[in-house]
Amino acid sequence: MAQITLIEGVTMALARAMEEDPSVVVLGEDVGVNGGVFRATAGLHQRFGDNRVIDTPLAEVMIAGTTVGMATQGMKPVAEAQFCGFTMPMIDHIMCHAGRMRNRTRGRLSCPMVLRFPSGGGIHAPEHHSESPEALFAHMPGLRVVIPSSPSRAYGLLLAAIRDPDPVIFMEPKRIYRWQKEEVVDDGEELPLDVCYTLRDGNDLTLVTWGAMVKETMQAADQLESQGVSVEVIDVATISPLDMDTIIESVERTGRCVIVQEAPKHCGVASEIAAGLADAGIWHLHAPVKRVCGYDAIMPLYRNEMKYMPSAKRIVHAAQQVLEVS
Amino acid sequence: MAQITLIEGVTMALARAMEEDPSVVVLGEDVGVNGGVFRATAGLHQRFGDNRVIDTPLAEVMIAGTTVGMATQGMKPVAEAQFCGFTMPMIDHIMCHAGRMRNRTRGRLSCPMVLRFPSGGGIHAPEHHSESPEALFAHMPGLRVVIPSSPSRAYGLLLAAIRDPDPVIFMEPKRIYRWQKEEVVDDGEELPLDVCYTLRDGNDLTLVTWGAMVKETMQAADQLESQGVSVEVIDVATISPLDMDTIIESVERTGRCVIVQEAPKHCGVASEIAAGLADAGIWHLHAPVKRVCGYDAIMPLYRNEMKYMPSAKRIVHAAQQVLEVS
Amino acid sequence: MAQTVAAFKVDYFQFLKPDGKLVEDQQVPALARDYDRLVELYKLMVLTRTFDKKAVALQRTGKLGTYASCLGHEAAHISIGAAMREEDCFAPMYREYGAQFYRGVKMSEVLMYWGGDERGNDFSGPKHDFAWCVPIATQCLHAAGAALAYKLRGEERVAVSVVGDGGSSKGDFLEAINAGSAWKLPLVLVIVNNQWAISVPRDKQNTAATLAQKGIAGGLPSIQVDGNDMIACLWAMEKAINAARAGKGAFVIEMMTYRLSDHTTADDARRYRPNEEVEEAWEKEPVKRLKAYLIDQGAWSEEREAELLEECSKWVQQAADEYIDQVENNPQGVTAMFDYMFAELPHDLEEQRAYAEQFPEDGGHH
Amino acid sequence: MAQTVAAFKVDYFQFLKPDGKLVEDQQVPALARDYDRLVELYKLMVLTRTFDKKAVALQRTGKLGTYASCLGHEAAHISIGAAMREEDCFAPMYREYGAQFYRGVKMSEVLMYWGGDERGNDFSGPKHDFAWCVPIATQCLHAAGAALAYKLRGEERVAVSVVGDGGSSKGDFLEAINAGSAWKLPLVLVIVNNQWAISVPRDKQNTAATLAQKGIAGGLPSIQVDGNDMIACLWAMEKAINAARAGKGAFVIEMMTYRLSDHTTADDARRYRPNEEVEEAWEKEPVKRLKAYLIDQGAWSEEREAELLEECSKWVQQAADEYIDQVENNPQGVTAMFDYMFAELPHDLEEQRAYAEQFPEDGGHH
Ligand SMILES: Cc1ncc(C[n+]2csc(CCOP(=O)(O)OP(=O)(O)O)c2C)c(N)n1
Ligand SMILES: Cc1ncc(C[n+]2csc(CCOP(=O)(O)OP(=O)(O)O)c2C)c(N)n1
Ligand SMILES: [Mg+2]
Ligand SMILES: [Mg+2]
Repeated sequence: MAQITLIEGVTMALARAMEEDPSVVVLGEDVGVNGGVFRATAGLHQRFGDNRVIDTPLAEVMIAGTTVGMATQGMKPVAEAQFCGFTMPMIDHIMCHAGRMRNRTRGRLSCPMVLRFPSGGGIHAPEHHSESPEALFAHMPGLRVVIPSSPSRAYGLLLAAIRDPDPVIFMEPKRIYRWQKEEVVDDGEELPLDVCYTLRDGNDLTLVTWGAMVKETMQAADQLESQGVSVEVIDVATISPLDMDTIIESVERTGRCVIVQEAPKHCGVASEIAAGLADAGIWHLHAPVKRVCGYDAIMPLYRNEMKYMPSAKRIVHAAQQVLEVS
Repeated sequence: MAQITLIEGVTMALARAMEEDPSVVVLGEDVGVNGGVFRATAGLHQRFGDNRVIDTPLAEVMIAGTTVGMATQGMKPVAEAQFCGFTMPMIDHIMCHAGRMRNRTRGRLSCPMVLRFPSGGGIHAPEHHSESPEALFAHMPGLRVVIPSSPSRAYGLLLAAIRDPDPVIFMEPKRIYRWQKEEVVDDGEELPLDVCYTLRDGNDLTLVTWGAMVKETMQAADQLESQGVSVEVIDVATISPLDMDTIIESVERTGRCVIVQEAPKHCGVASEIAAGLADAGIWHLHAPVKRVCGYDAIMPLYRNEMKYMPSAKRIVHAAQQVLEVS
Repeated sequence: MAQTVAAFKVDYFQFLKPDGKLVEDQQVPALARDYDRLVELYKLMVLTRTFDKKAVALQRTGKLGTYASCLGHEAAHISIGAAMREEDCFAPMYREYGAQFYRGVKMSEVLMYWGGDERGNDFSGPKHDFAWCVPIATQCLHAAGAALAYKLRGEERVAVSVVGDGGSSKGDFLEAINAGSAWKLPLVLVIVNNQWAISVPRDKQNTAATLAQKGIAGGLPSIQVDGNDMIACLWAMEKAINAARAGKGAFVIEMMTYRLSDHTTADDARRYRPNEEVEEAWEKEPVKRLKAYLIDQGAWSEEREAELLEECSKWVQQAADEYIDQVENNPQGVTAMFDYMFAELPHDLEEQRAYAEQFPEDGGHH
Repeated sequence: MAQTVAAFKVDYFQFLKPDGKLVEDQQVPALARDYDRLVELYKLMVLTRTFDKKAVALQRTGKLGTYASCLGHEAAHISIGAAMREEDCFAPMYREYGAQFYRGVKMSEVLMYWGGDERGNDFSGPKHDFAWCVPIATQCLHAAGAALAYKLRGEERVAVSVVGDGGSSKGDFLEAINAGSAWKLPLVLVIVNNQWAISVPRDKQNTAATLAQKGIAGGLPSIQVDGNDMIACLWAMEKAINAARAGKGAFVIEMMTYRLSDHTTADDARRYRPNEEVEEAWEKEPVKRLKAYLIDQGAWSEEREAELLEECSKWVQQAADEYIDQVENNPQGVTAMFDYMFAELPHDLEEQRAYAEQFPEDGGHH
């Protein structure tokens, strides 16, 4: 049984899904012979050929639009956007068609597609390669939005996303593509697309995060533990639909919550979670709900990009603020 | 002094801005001879001619991209998207360029443009004519997002938006385009782009809203007042940057807050406001913060669209929930 | 060295002149002598026009929402439906009822849609056809995707999409041409050039001689036809579809017609276009033209016309009644907006659905 | 009636053959005899190539981020800069350093940009030029907007944009052609066709004979030139810019060249393209070609070449030193990310800026 990285989990799930269902096709820029700029589709073209692994012209609107079209006609296309920034031209087809096809036609047509792309910063890449647009997609009805943060979750959630009869936005935290290795059995077992994962149990404080921020959040949890604080860490994993129950249940025990996100703060997913706590979770709160986020500024070019993103230090700082309150 | 409607306030501000600054041009589909499908630009073509009021080809990406281009070269373009749904293809240029031009070039270039469009539902229009995408734009750094809800605010805020040296998304609540008339003096006075407006003072409950939902929210406030509840109503007006101070100051007095938005609930602006309360406002809260929102579903075609949107009844229902808590 | 590396042209085809006579100076397609077929098509043109008039009347009396008329487009639209097979896929914009009627969509379903009821989109036409598409030109890429699906599966099916003169400026249409070219797709893209995009005249879309030549960007065969000439339209559509089905790739047809009505019932075209232009256009309109030809050929008569008109009125009235009955006596409930969002309702929507059920009549019907 | 309503062609121009000889069978432009000018351009080609090599080396040694090489594109790029006036506006994609150097952008500024420092975008070139543009083809519409601004103000200025063979598939480019056509803009759109879009070969973008013919969609004059022939490139650019400046509207030029390098330093082209193809392309590359011609004409010599190379190395080293000095000794602080977001900092960013100042070293430099 192999120890694999997150991105290898992606590749493994793609291969598995293509193997088991001939209607699954992969398309995008450079996904063919080149195997994708991050190698997520490495080997697939060789194995499944031109009709299953399709290098597209350089045209994101076209990729999104034809993916929607294919999905309505019995295919299960898995489209890749090369980087997060290049999903912006795709939003029209995703929002106006993918998320609406089933509802618009009262179920006559559906749109079982996946749009997957590497997201987030921290890999020294040029401008527009470092965005975290999950909140945009999460605000659009009719979509599932999923972000794995480990090799096994990449495998299980992507398999579920491809098999799902409705459109799924699958965001891959590129900064941790090769961070950790994990044993993952290629057994075709999928993971549910509507639950959070508790990565660590604790009683004093709940840290909620997703994607690459799991790394800094776990570091912060370690530091806090070493100061005697018992920290629970939750990986949201599926942003839409959001599993607030798990989060509220945790805060019921800890009374304190800090939410960590890499994206800009204003109208981000962290705000949705905090809002959920301000409603159904309010009686459990012993302290303000803090959000540690990317700034409402543009992710800087690489020399300063790490200054933009929440660090373990910033997370610990916020944690201490909410722990101070008695 | 004329009693004018909200949309007339828009037209008046456009004319004023064009009069005082020759670099202001208006462009969009049907904005010329036709005066816009809602008549927002009525009379402008006749008055300012072909070079100032430009009918564009039917191409939203082009409208957005050329608007950005013009804005960097000394013009102050005011682009119209014909309906909210048709801003989706514009998002790429708005997010990746309009909001970034100044920062990207360390101030060498800037992008003083306005993108204005009618938004929201309730006018019996076809699909894609009824969206409320403010949360999407509010999540994008580098933009101001403004929504007037009265004739005078339409006039004052649009003037400020056009004069502002940075890009502004100006969303016009089309359902109340002709709801109320107000005396507005065409005196060129602008309104600030970073404050909320308190429409009504009260001590028991704070209702926060913006755009066309002001209508239902004021109705709900009337009903609550008749039940003896003293209601404060805040019109957010500027979504980015958000004036949380005014809201928190109000909740400090009332201890209770219901936020009303027409857009889908998940990751909407209401969640941002609730999150702000869960942080800086937490000690003032005597009850859960409730959000009364559009559902996380597609705005139905017109026969059921009013069932989608928050009604005074739903607002009162939520208000009663938070008032019940002692 | 200057060397011509590529040369192109756009040809214009017309077989039936505005006066109902065939052009003399060339061969006309056999189709022109297939009177049975032409009579069938003519009948559908008349039915479509009767329907259109009724729909506008329903809107004027508050029984229908905004409606986009197809007045003047009957030859263009119906030729599209007539050239397609059931298993082909149609991706319409919003006013091609003629094409859809041919494919089995019911008049009452069209009314349901414009009457603000999503059930109109769950129509009796081919189940794989796309719904009406409001975001202009996006449908062209959906058709390209459908065509790609058929090609990948080795099916002999063709996808057909329609765009307007306005919509032909949009990147989606241009990218669909490129997709058709890159993947040699079984795809036919029809530009129904009715000279106006709401208030914006054709000349403001661009200064090129034709819109058909956009197909040249992808090296696609690109022609222009008289869009009021049913024979030319159908001949061109069959040529394009046959080529596409035979694996020869995509095709672009520009049909030159005229929007005789307002853009929609929400529009008032008198604000921006001269009445003389409209009057002139009436001289060239497609229904009168085919009728004159058929009568000339002895294939049609005023008596049959009178009968037909009566029948059409009856069918249209039936459709209107059906529509009104459905929306009034069997309306969609508040929960309908949740029930088709996903194959299986996620937990958050389940909650919202339960909440919405507490406010079933809320907001009401305006 | 079948009638040809529009006819088009795409011509290909080459004046200087790969072997450095002029073509015989036709007139060459006067430019071919302007040795002083050609020598100046040649020198910039050599400088650009020296710079490029250095930039790749800096990346390999960890002193620069991902870098997009311009190896092989020197004639195409520099001709663009050379044909423009200061007051014209350039909207680059990302690898046209040659054009930018001509316009006054400093080598150290290019390094700053790829070195992850926004100050590289506040360059010494014309203040109204656009910054490097990562979202492919969007720059074409910015150029169209600039051209519209100049036209509306009655200024005799031209906007020039560049797109790749890959980028030419994107709606933005196609809509820019349409905008240029609709508004008869002073706009020159250059397709630098280097045969590859990362790993995707030209043939997969579409099956059309040329990319230039995309201009035909808008009825624009559209030509192809040998993009490794400085004389042809500059002649075409001047022709297009003159026409645009004279109010004759927009122009499309496809320059046929080859990407001799990997796509960027993050790419490994050996994974997807045969070495023989690259070797063949080296036979046609632009620098060697112009050098052979100039030596042949007695306008250049190996001695001057040696001197030039030495000078170039020196200048490039200076630029590298300047760059390293700036980013190491005068780095941007944590607050820089706030200070240029708006003309005036809104209250929310003021708060965030103050907070960020508490974590000035946070995250650090990876
Ligand atoms: C993307 C988009 N932008 C704008 C609109 C609003 N709109 C609806 S129809 C129309 C004009 C369409 O003109 P054309 O393409 O010529 O088709 P026609 O209506 O003439 O058949 C416009 C601008 C829309 N539906 N979609
Ligand atoms: C909208 C967008 N999609 C994808 C990318 C990623 N990307 C960067 S360069 C490139 C290939 C560009 O090829 P081409 O247009 O031929 O230009 P070249 O690099 O060959 O000069 C791609 C796909 C991007 N930068 N922008
Ligand atoms: Mg039209
Ligand atoms: Mg290329």
